Amino acid sequence: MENLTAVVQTTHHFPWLFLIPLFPLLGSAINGLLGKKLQDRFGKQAPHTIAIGAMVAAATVAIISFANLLRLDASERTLLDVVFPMIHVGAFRVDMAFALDPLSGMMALIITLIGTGIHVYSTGYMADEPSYWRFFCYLNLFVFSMLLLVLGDSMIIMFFGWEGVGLCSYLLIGFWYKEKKNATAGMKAFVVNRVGDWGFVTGAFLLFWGLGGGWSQMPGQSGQYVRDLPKTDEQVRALDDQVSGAHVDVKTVAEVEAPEAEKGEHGMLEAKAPHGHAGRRYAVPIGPTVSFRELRDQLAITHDGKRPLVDGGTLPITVTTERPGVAKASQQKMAQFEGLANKTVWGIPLVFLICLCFFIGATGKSAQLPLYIWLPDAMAGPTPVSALIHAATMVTAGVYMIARLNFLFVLSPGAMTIVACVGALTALFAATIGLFQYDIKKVLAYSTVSQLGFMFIGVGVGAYWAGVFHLLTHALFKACLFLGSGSVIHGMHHLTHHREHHAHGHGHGHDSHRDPRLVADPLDPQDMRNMGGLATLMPWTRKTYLIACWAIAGFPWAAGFFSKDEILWKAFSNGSTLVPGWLIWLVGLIAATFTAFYMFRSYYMTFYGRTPSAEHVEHVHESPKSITYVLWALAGLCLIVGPVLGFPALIGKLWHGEPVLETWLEPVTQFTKLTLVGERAWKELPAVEVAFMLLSIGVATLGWYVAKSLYFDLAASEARLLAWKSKYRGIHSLVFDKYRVDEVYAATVVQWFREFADLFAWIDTHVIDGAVNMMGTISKGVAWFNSAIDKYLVDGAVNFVADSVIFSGGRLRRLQTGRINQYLLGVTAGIVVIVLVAYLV
Amino acid sequence: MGGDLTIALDNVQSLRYFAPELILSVGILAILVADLVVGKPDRKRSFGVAAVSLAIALVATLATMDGRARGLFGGLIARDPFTDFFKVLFIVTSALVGVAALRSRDAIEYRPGELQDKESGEFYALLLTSTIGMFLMAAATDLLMAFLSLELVSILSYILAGFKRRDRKSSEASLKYVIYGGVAAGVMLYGMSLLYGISGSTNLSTIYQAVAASRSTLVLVIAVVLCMAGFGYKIASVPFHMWCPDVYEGAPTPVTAFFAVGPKAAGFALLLRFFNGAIPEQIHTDLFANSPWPLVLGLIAAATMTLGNLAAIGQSNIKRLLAYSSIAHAGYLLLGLCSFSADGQRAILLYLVTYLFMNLGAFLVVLAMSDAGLGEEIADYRGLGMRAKFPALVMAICLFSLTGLPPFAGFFGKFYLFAALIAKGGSLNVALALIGILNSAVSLYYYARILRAMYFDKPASEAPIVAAPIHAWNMGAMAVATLGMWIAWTPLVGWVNASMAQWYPRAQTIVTAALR
Amino acid sequence: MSAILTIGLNHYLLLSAALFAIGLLTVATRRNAVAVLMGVELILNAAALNFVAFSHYVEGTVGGQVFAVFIIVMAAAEAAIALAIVLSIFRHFKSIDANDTSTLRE
Amino acid sequence: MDLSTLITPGTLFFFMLAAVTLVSALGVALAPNILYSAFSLLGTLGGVAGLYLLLGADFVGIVQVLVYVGGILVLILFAVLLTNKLGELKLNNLSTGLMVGAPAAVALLALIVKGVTTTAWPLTEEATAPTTARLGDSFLREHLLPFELVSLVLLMALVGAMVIARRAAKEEGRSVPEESHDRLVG
Repeated sequence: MENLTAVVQTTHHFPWLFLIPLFPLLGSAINGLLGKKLQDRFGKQAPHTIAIGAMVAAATVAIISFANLLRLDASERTLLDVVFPMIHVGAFRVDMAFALDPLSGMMALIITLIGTGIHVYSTGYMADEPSYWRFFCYLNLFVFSMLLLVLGDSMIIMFFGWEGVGLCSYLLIGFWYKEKKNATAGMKAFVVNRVGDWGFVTGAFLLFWGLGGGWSQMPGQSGQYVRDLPKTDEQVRALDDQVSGAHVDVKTVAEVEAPEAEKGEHGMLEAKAPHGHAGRRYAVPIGPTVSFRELRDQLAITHDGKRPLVDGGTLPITVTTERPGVAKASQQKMAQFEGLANKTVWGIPLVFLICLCFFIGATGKSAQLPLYIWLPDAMAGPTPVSALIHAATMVTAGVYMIARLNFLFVLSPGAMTIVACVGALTALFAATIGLFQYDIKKVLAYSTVSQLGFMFIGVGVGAYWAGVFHLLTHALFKACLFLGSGSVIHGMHHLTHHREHHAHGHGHGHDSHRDPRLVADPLDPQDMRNMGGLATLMPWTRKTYLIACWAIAGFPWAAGFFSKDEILWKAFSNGSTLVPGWLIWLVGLIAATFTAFYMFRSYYMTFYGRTPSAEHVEHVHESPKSITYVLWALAGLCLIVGPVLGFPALIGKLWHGEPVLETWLEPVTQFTKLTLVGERAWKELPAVEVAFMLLSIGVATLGWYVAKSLYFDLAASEARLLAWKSKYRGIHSLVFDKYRVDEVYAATVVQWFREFADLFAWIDTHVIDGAVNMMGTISKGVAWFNSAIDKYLVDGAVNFVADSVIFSGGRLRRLQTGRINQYLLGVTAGIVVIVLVAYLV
Repeated sequence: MGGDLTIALDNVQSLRYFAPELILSVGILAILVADLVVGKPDRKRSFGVAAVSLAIALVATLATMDGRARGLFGGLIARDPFTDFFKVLFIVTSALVGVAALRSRDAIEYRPGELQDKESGEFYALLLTSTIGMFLMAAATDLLMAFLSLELVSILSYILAGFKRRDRKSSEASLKYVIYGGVAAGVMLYGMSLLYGISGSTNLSTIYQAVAASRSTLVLVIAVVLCMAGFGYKIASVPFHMWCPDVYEGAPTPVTAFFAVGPKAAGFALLLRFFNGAIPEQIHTDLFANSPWPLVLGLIAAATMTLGNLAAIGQSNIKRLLAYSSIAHAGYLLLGLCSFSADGQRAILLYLVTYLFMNLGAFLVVLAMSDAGLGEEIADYRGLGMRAKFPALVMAICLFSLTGLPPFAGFFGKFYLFAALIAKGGSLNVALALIGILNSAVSLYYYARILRAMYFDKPASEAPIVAAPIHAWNMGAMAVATLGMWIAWTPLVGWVNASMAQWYPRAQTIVTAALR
Repeated sequence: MSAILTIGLNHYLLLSAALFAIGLLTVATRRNAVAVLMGVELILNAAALNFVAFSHYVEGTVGGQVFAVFIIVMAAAEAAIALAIVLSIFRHFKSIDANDTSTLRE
Repeated sequence: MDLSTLITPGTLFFFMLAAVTLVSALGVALAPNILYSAFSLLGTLGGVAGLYLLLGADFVGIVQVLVYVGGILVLILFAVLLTNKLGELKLNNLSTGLMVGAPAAVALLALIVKGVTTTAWPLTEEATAPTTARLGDSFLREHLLPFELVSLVLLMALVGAMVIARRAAKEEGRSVPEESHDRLVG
């Protein structure tokens, strides 16, 4: 292990970062406010010119910023842009600040570049859409939110983006809201994501609290934090008073003689300088924070290069200040500094809880078990949306977040294990569902869930760079696949449209009760059974789709191989997770086999399988250039990116050492090296790694071979397929129905939820009411007795004023429950209950 | 930290600090007399007088505000930063409701050529009197004043709820309110009488000592719980919430908007005073460490927000839905109290400000739409996103904010509430915070129903709906405030801290000495 | 025996407690709105009696009596409003039975 | 101690008044006829007024009689008579949920009784002097603010009661045929 005390990094001010998210925001605003008018006046060029213009501008700034980043020394690669201070209340400080470091820089490039491509693609795909402007408005807004998420310097800004992408995906999935199904799918995505958000917020809260944070300007009973250093005598006195007070708990007040220090902002701790800057001293803010940088730096410092916080000793902090009173008091307090990892909540380590909460957030956004259910339904949206949301951006937010918080996750092996295991299980689970789907977009959706599982394996076992690498390659090949499928659907749409027309002309609509397990709906442009033999009709689409299939299946000449293989290798060789690495590796390997199978199945079913019918030939054509160009661009990248960025270290060492991307991300992830347990020595043997690589290629080939033999010529194998299906009907239909998870959810969670709500309504109306009614029967008798008395005694006396009109018995027929009595009964009973609780406690 | 509350001012000395109330009283008389003397009742004139007196009262409040605490009228009420905070809040609320009522057909009978403006004078006079009542609720440091001001607000609320007297729903709301309110007030009085017996005084600070010091004597528990019935009824917390949906649905919409914000905030002010005592120097929140109140308040808060949110799910009437939502929000707000920490109590004040704007905004949309002839069922809001873009947008913003999504104001408010609990620590507080966060996640479900109706459902008719300009301005202001509050968040927190400084004075010393 | 017969604070408190409970019983069970209001008066009387009793036995001055007077006055104001509302309700529903006058519900 | 020395006139008065108060209160709660309830309330209010006198609160007792009995009770009777067709009074004073309400009320009573009897109240010297003058003094000195506030309350209550109870001329005109229609239907 090299000397890693130099985790602290300098930042460079770069005041133009805010432009990256600003451009899409402006584009969205213009299209949202004026889009309809512009479109009516200038035609459809107007909205998309604005939107694409905004994207190109954002991408340009992103590239320039990235270039600036490249010029810097590796340990200083962080560009920071504090736009304005947003909330400064005590320890709780949120700035509208953006940071571009190697990780977020990479993400920003993916988002802006692939986003631009998808915008271009949409001009072709959405050409027939009347509210074209609205689509581009949402699309830009989505990109804005995503950039906010990625570039945000603190958890709060990230959460803004986090919620923003949720909202935008809701808008985009429900874009064709006139169909109820789509609106519901959008809703589902939104609500499921909220569950994840709950995790995110709780995690952030716990983290802030764990660092000793209070939430307002003054030191309350619960921990305090003085940011500014006292300057005048009066201030020092005030501070001294406060430090000697009973409830006061000053964490750190220190002064560092460093001109570069962010003076006046924080209590400071001394840190050794990064490489190449020997002798310079840097100030590291200590205390509660929501900023990723500050958090990372102080975690690194406080652990002092050792496996952190397990022993929970006191901190070797030197306080230098000219004011002896302050120094003494704060040194005393600092000695009591409790590390984050020492805290427990209900006996559970706090760090574990925090990581778990963040991971719950990640499962919601990144569609992992058990919150993946929204993603396949989200296919209801337009295909560019699927590409943008599922490929490049939103679903990877969870992976990005965990990669961003790598310094936190490595502190908790338990949390890492959970991340890796959930990832592995999701990868396998979704892959099996993908085996039998007929809807081409559903196949891709489940494959996305599965691939996200791989990424979580990567970040879960501590191979952050590999997880992020897979995120990158996946963004490319999955965007290519989605856009390719969109191209196919676009073509098929003309056919089904024709059929629909035809069917209506002959007066028989399609049968909506058809079992999708057995027969394809001839009007469904996404059903692969309606395709077949499109290779000759859509040659460009086919070729790009094939390249993307190579990439995802893991053939060594395309992107996916490099990232997936690295993940599996790291999973196998890692020593951090609590379950043995080979188990995770095995699950991943099986999932990879299935991946190769179902991807090539979709490829052969779509483009081969049978000779195209005359109907197909007549109606299905290659997509316009705006679509195919984008496809080619992505396919090209699929071939280039893998070898360039991620050539395995083993072979790569021959000419340039570590994989480029790993080196690039080193500044972000280096802290993890302090804590991760190293790989065991025998696994370093090149032969082992090569063996694993060959194994990966082997399973990919196996998947491809089986798919080809079954689906390349459907006429030959159809009988066999049908025989299998009927033989294993139970399993097949179970898997086909996605293990009926949706039904289970509906029957359990949703149902409980509903029943719980019903229960309250029911108590409100029935319990008290029922008791009342029961008594009503009894009191009827009493009432009869009373009325008898009244009839003979009272009536005679008062009848002389009787006005027989006002109170007609007919009115009484409208009897409803006497609610107000129930309310007051509730008050009485409530008081009794509260008194009892309060007294008996 | 100087408060000269111990040196209570006598009646004459107090008048100077009582100016806002006096100005409003003059305004009330002016409105009523003008109706008799100047000529036929006129809505604009009444509003004008009301607006002017509110404005002068605001100026008077700000002018006599010096960050010190004083006891007025021999210590019956206090004039301190805490009161001033609420005074500003109430003036803003009343002014906004007053503007909303200016064009509302719902509050004041408005039939062209027939009964136009007949009751406008009374309406605005009642509104101003309610404002005085709320002022006094926030200022009361004596049981007698607490009771009288609470009754004043209640009695006026009964009248306001039944203001649409030709509408049977409104009358029914009024009846339910008066019965429920009467019982609640009676129960509270009984509790107050026991407190008086325990401490031999009606002064809140003396009583606070008794409440805080004795752990859980049965009679004290009973007394406090009975008092909480009165406060709980004002803030609509379980189990004293049942009047709320009925009254909110039946009352005229501007009045509902007023109820949902003004008296609720006043109730919290009273509750805070009650549990903080009245005299600054004698505060020791540790007194509550072993008492049952954190748990009791916590359970009430949890029950309130859970019931509010779950019951809201099944509602079809939008006012009723918002009523349940306001019950749920009372639960969130109570969370701030039950930790008995400085952070929590400040969070209540912060949240009240955000709640003022987002909730009023939602009600204003309902008001503007029902003025324009739209119904109050969620079904009526189908396709509103196309028919009335701006109101729908405001509604969406307010609903997102009520849910607690960033960057809307509600997010920050909730953030502080939950954060205060977590910062305080302890399994009860952490559990409550988790329940709160979960609840706010659930709440999206029913808010989203309105959103879905507005943006994703087919409208019954395509005809555009135009909101009256004054409503549009009003709504716009609410939306801007909700959307942009984070810009002014830091000064807002500073203001809140200053308002709470008499109980938690350290904020001031740190702000003035260490930070600036 | 002597404890029972020597009239003291507790006698008044128990009496007022009983009055309070009967008042609550009335409001919680009477369907007629006017009858419910009568129950409210019972509760208020219980509270006022407590105040006067404490004023006599505990405080020793007139503080509680002042409170009681204010309670009576506020009760009058509230009763005026409440009965006006009852009349208004009666005009709408031709009934003041709580069961008839509940259109506002789930 | 001799029983006869214990039974002072004060004791007798207390128990008589207490009995009147409680029995009448039960009448309010349980009487089958709303008029019975209203007249029972008279008994309760009178009994409480007597207790005030026993406690030396002469002014409060008189206010109780004047305002409560003379004002509120009369209002209540008005309301009863205005809203009832007297012939159907039997229908109009039903109780609901007695079997739930009674236990709840009794439970609360038990709690209060337990609380009250187990508390050591900070007793002082009993003052029995006439209090009217002192009360008047207090209204104009330390309780001036509430005193003035109550005037505001009464004013607004008056205004409010008018708003709610008055019928506009036109409405009155309309409501007559409505009622006669009801008459025909009913």
